[in-house]
Amino acid sequence: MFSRTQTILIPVISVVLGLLIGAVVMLVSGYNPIEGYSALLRGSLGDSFYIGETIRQITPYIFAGLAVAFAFRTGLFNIGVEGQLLVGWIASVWVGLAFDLPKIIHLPMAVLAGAIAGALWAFIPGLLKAKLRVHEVIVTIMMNYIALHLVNYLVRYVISDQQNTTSRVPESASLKSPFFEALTEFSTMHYGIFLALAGAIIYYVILEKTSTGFELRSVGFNQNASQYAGMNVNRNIILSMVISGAFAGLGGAMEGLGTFGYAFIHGAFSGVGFDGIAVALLGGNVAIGVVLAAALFGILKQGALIMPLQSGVPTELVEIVIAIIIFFVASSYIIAYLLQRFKKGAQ
Amino acid sequence: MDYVIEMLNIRKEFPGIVANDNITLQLKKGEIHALLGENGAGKSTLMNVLFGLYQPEKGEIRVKGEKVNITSPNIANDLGIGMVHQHFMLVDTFTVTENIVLGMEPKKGFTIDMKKAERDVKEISDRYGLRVDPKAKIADISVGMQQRAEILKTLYRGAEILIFDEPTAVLTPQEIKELIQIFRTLIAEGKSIILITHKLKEIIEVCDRVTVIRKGVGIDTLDVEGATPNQLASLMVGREVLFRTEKTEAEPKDVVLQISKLNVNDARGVRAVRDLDLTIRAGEILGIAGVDGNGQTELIEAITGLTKISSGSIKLSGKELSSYKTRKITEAGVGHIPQDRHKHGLVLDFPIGDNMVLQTYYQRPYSKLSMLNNKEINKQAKKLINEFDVRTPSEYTQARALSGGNQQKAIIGREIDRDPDLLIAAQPTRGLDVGAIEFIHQRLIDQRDKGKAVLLLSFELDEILNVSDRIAVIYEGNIIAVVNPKETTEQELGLLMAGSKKKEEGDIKHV
Amino acid sequence: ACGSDDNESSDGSSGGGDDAASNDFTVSMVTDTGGVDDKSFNQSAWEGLQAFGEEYDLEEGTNGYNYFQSNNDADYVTNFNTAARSEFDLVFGIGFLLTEAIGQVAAQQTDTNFAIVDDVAEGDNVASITFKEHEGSFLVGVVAGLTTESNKIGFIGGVESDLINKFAAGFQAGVEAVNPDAQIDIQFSGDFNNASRGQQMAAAMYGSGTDVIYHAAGGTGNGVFTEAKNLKQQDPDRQVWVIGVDRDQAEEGALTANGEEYNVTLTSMVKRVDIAVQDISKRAMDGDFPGGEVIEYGIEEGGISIAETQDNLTQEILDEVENYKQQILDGEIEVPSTR
Amino acid sequence: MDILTAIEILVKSMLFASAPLIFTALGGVISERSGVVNIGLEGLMVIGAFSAVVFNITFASAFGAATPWVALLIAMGIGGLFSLIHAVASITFRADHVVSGVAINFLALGLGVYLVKAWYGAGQTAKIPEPLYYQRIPLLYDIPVIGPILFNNYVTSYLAIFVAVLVWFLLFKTPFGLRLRSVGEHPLAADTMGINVYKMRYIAVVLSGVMGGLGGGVYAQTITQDFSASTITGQGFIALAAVIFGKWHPLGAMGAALFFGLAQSLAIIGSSFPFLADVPNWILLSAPYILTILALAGFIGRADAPKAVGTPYIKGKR
Ligand SMILES: Nc1ncnc2c1ncn2[C@@H]1O[C@H](COP(=O)(O)OP(=O)(O)OP(=O)(O)O)[C@@H](O)[C@H]1O
Ligand SMILES: Nc1ncnc2c1ncn2[C@@H]1O[C@H](COP(=O)(O)OP(=O)(O)OP(=O)(O)O)[C@@H](O)[C@H]1O
Ligand SMILES: [Mg+2]
Ligand SMILES: [Mg+2]
Repeated sequence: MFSRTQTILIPVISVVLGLLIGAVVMLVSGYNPIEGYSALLRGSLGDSFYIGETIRQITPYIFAGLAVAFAFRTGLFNIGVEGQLLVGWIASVWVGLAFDLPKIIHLPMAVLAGAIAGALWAFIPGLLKAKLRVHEVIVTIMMNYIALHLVNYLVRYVISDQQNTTSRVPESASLKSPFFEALTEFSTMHYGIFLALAGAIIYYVILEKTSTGFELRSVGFNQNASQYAGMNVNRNIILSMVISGAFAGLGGAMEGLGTFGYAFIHGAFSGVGFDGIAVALLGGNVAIGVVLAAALFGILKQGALIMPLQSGVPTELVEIVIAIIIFFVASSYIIAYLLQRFKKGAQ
Repeated sequence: MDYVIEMLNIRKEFPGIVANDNITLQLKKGEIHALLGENGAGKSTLMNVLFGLYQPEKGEIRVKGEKVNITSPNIANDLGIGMVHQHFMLVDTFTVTENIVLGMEPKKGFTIDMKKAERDVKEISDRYGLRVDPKAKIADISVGMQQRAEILKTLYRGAEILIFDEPTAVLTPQEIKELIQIFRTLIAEGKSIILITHKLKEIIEVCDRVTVIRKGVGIDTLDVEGATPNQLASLMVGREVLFRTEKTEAEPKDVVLQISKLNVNDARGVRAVRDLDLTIRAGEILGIAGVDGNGQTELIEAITGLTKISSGSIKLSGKELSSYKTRKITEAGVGHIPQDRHKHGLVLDFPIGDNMVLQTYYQRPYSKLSMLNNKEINKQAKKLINEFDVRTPSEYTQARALSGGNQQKAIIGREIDRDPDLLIAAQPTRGLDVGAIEFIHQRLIDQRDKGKAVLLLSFELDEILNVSDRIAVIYEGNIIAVVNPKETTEQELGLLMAGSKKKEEGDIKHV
Repeated sequence: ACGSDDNESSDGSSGGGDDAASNDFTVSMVTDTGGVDDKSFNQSAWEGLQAFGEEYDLEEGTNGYNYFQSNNDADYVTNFNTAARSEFDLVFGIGFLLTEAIGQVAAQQTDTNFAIVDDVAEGDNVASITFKEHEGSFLVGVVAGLTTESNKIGFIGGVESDLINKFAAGFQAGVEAVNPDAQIDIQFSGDFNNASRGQQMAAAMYGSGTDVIYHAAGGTGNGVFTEAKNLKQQDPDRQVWVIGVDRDQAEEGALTANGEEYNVTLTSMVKRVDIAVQDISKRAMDGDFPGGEVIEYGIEEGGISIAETQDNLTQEILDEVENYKQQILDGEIEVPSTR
Repeated sequence: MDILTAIEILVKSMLFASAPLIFTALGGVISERSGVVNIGLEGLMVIGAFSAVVFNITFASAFGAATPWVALLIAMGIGGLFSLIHAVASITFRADHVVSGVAINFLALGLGVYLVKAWYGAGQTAKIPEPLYYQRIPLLYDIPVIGPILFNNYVTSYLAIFVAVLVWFLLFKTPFGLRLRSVGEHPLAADTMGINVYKMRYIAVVLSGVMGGLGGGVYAQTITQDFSASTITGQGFIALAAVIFGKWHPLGAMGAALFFGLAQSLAIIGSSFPFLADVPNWILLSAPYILTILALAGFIGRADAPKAVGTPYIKGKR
């Protein structure tokens, strides 16, 4: 295992190496890396507007990352975050549109609807795994596509009158923040970031501090021993998927009630759910790690938007950099090994 | 001297520990040479060095007088060295034959010549009396047959020198007898054997010489002839060892467990326990003797709620348990030391502290309003670590990092500390050294003396005879006899376990 | 908040229109997730901007004309804002997916002019550009109705939406106008980039006798061409046609069989986003930006037509197309835009 | 449409839609059988599609009709090379296999589109000049009734089935296969039998790259005929599902991929039946996925992964 300094040092080194190799790629393909990276930085943290946008981008990444991480920590692989996020999105918007209530009730209700929808969508693979031992990876992959088609149908035929988008949710169910918008020169930053951070804390508390979390982790590591110790393995598998799905659904609610304020027909997946896998793994499946990884993702992805304009570097460079960072984090063993050699050499 | 193997001044380090320090072991042709030492003394390490899995830091190895450099198991194979590992090296999903020929497959064109492979296996197994079914899947066969497959693997490769790392720890008495017979055949064929075992009686029975190591250091090599178990044990431990466990007469009181007309099916749906009746009282240890596979596992799983019963009743102090889930049964006062500590006893990736509350984490004081109280958990862990002498750097250490004996002590501590009315101990001393065994036996007896009931399941007749107050013999899912350990012998028990006396009810002394 | 002190630049101040002043004019566009080279309307719009830039000697970049690529639906608002904050005078949003975002940003960035393509958005500083796709679809429907021998015609749309239904409705009307006996099978793939499903859908249609398929399905349409080309390659005498969409898709349908060249693209319904973009840009530059207005580009405005490549069309068919085009222009035919 | 036509269409589109999935899933089977999880299949398909298309466009004039086949070889080669990254990370550097696979997916898509932009100045290539076409298989096609149904498709579709049998043979009949599987079940045991665990795993991962590259190359050259970010959109994940659905068995994975292709074409044909006219469109669109779940839940039941899958092998550690 790694020491405490290594736990901090390895991701930092990975990021640096990822950026370095990204610079080499830019150089080789004829772009100026300094220009590229400074554009990237300007486009993500350059001024209050971009900071606002970056924070807005980080918000769903945190939830998607927590969703994947939660399942992972409890021995399951949830590739279905994308689908759970979509159903959470539509459910939150639906509740936002269907009721006329004071904000203090309406907004929590709409947010909760997103969580519940995501949880239900994840309940199916959980149940199939628990009762029939059907592999959750297949079911969650398939459920993504079903969600996409179902949500498109709901937008067009149920929630709207054959429109491409639903109406905007009313103020009473909106996460939009005039305050942040004013502060960040009209960015779309909304109150969701507080929910996301709260989500990370809840994640930590559930998993590390409650007896339920103890049980979930135990089942994740060793189903047999957990059963011998009197835990209900099937119930825990389902619970784990449901909680994971709820996080994903909340990510959708952030989009539905915050970023967009409505739902619309998707021609393809949003990609946030798939990015969530990388966020979770990069963050080592712990709460603080997920938040930091989501921040890194948000910064890179947001900065990438402006990079082609200001430096000509294609946005895809960012994907390459992310991939390399993930490789180094994954290969932390070799970094730790080299660090040790280095230390010994220094002495 | 014509030594076939000489390991001279071997040193092997692992990070932070010297597993072998200047050990010398010399094996004569045609002898059975025992390697003796406590858990963690470095026996397996030394043999893994010989087999090419580990590279020694110092020392030299000679095979038939010639210096060799064994850098991989391949080279060991080429030199005629074969090893039957402590933990079997078999691929569960492969057949016996596939496991044996793996890496040296007979070929027909591009394909494996499975026919020839099976013939070869059959031929060797006939020659040495190693009964196996060449076509059976490893997962489907008994531990004994798995071990014979392991031996066949080495013979198939033409091994002249065979290393056996604790081969008897997992075998039933009958299988051990067969194995000893096999040893003799192998020796008669001109092969030489190194045998690791914790059972001193076995050493005295079959071995010619013995090398004793303690904490990684070679202590002595001596002829077995004339040596006594006590002498060997004190060499190994470094102090005097009393053999008999101190035990007073049992004073059985109320009935704790009452099983009647119990029927249980196994995982495949075949009836494994039939119309079984059994009674255990407070203040006694009931030993269950039987050949593996006669329904012992299913019986225990039924009592602990891990398997649904087909019919019958299980009562704990008068309360019917059979419809309860495992947790309720645990709460009702049943403790369980499972047979397979890695698979069922511990969450190896959890710290040892969390493992100490694996059944009680949700109860006060470990949890309040669903919130864990880590301070209390670790306090409890520390207490058990001290009380049960679990050797671990701290309560935060992963359970995986502990040695088998210490893992077992942790489980026993956890179960006994809950002070259950009925403690089920399934093979609690498997693979442990004499010191650890003594410790665990003493704990079981203490529990009895506190007025609790103990159900002991073991394949070691010694253990059953020494520890139990009554012995129930299980055969084909039924208790065919209950005997008093003071009035029976190993021979008689053996016969009962084979089911031979079933019909002659009159001969059996019911207690 | 931002850029409050230099609102001179927009607001019709560059109204002069002579060349010197026009060089200050800056214009950009925000793509949808298809990207600027989607071989469809994003690409067409960008070609329009490039042509505009060339004509008025603007440089590509922050001080002339440029595009912002959206990788994700959430990027639209960011990109519009970035464009406005980079002080482009006019910002186009390409595709109906950007409607909400453009409306929102336009309300905040009142100093910048915006134009949405393919939909209608609110705001005094927003021009809405729509196309009468149904008119062009009607014309290619005429072609299909006259070309079919089996009287079975197919339509493959991507995700069902108002826009795609406009294509389907016009197409159906066109076919019915010239060939009332023909059956039209209208299907949606539910996806804009599932070429595999597109090919399977086309296989089912061609396999059951359909000989002309009109696709409005983006990347899914790739599969339609693939299937048609395969059938043609195997059996050059067989009648299999694809009608392309948005651009002249003749290139997509080219193949060689037995050493001879064929093309399965019968014609394409061309939507001249480039013309609309140039048009609006010019008007904005001239201080005549149609803020708050909806401008429809149809056949009359030169925004909709059938493709220039007409190798597979007989003179008769071309005459019929011309005839119907005239009737539409004359208002004799009102092409339906909904099904 | 009459029943024979319906069957012909079903079989045809099942075959061409499944072929890329079969190749890729076979790659997954080989890799996972050796103990290395490969969720990078998607990325390997991307890189295969990218290489095949770029090669086809660049060298069509040089190779003529042979171009698509040479392009497939190139896609296999580059797929194999690309998967070396996964091999180094997960075998030598002991990386978590899932993490490394996710990185492969990011890298492939990023690099593919980045290079297309750098080389062609557009996010999308042109159409390939030399695609693969359906072929009537001589003799077999002439068999009455079943000939036209079964034997008029891309050669690669038959190749896929043939390769599935080949992989089955390789894994279950040859010494190489026995060793490869032993490494995935119990690497330490294999090591004691003198089998080089690392070497076997390297070979398996590279083979999975070769097969994934082939799958991507086939997809691009038979179906999309160009390359862009939206060429491979989830096919690799469907192939991954086929690996598990097929219980890590080559023929099972092939069956699962065929089943998926069939379900998809059934849903398409189904929509033209009147009695299904009232079924909401989304259900028909989702039918392949729903059917897969039902099939799994209904008849397939559980399957066990190779025991050591996902665990790095560390020599000298127990
Ligand atoms: N792979 C390893 N890595 C680190 N340390 C090890 C390793 N294997 C063994 N050790 C250390 O070497 C010592 C000797 O272990 P070994 O397994 O040889 O004991 P043993 O005598 O075989 O014990 P047992 O009777 O329980 O089988 C152990 O105490 C342990 O600390
Ligand atoms: N990878 C490792 N790193 C460090 N120490 C190890 C490692 N593997 C094993 N050990 C050490 O080796 C010792 C012996 O382990 P081992 O599992 O062989 O115990 P054992 O007493 O032989 O039990 P068992 O009955 O399970 O064989 C333990 O003390 C453990 O700490
Ligand atoms: Mg040992
Ligand atoms: Mg040991």
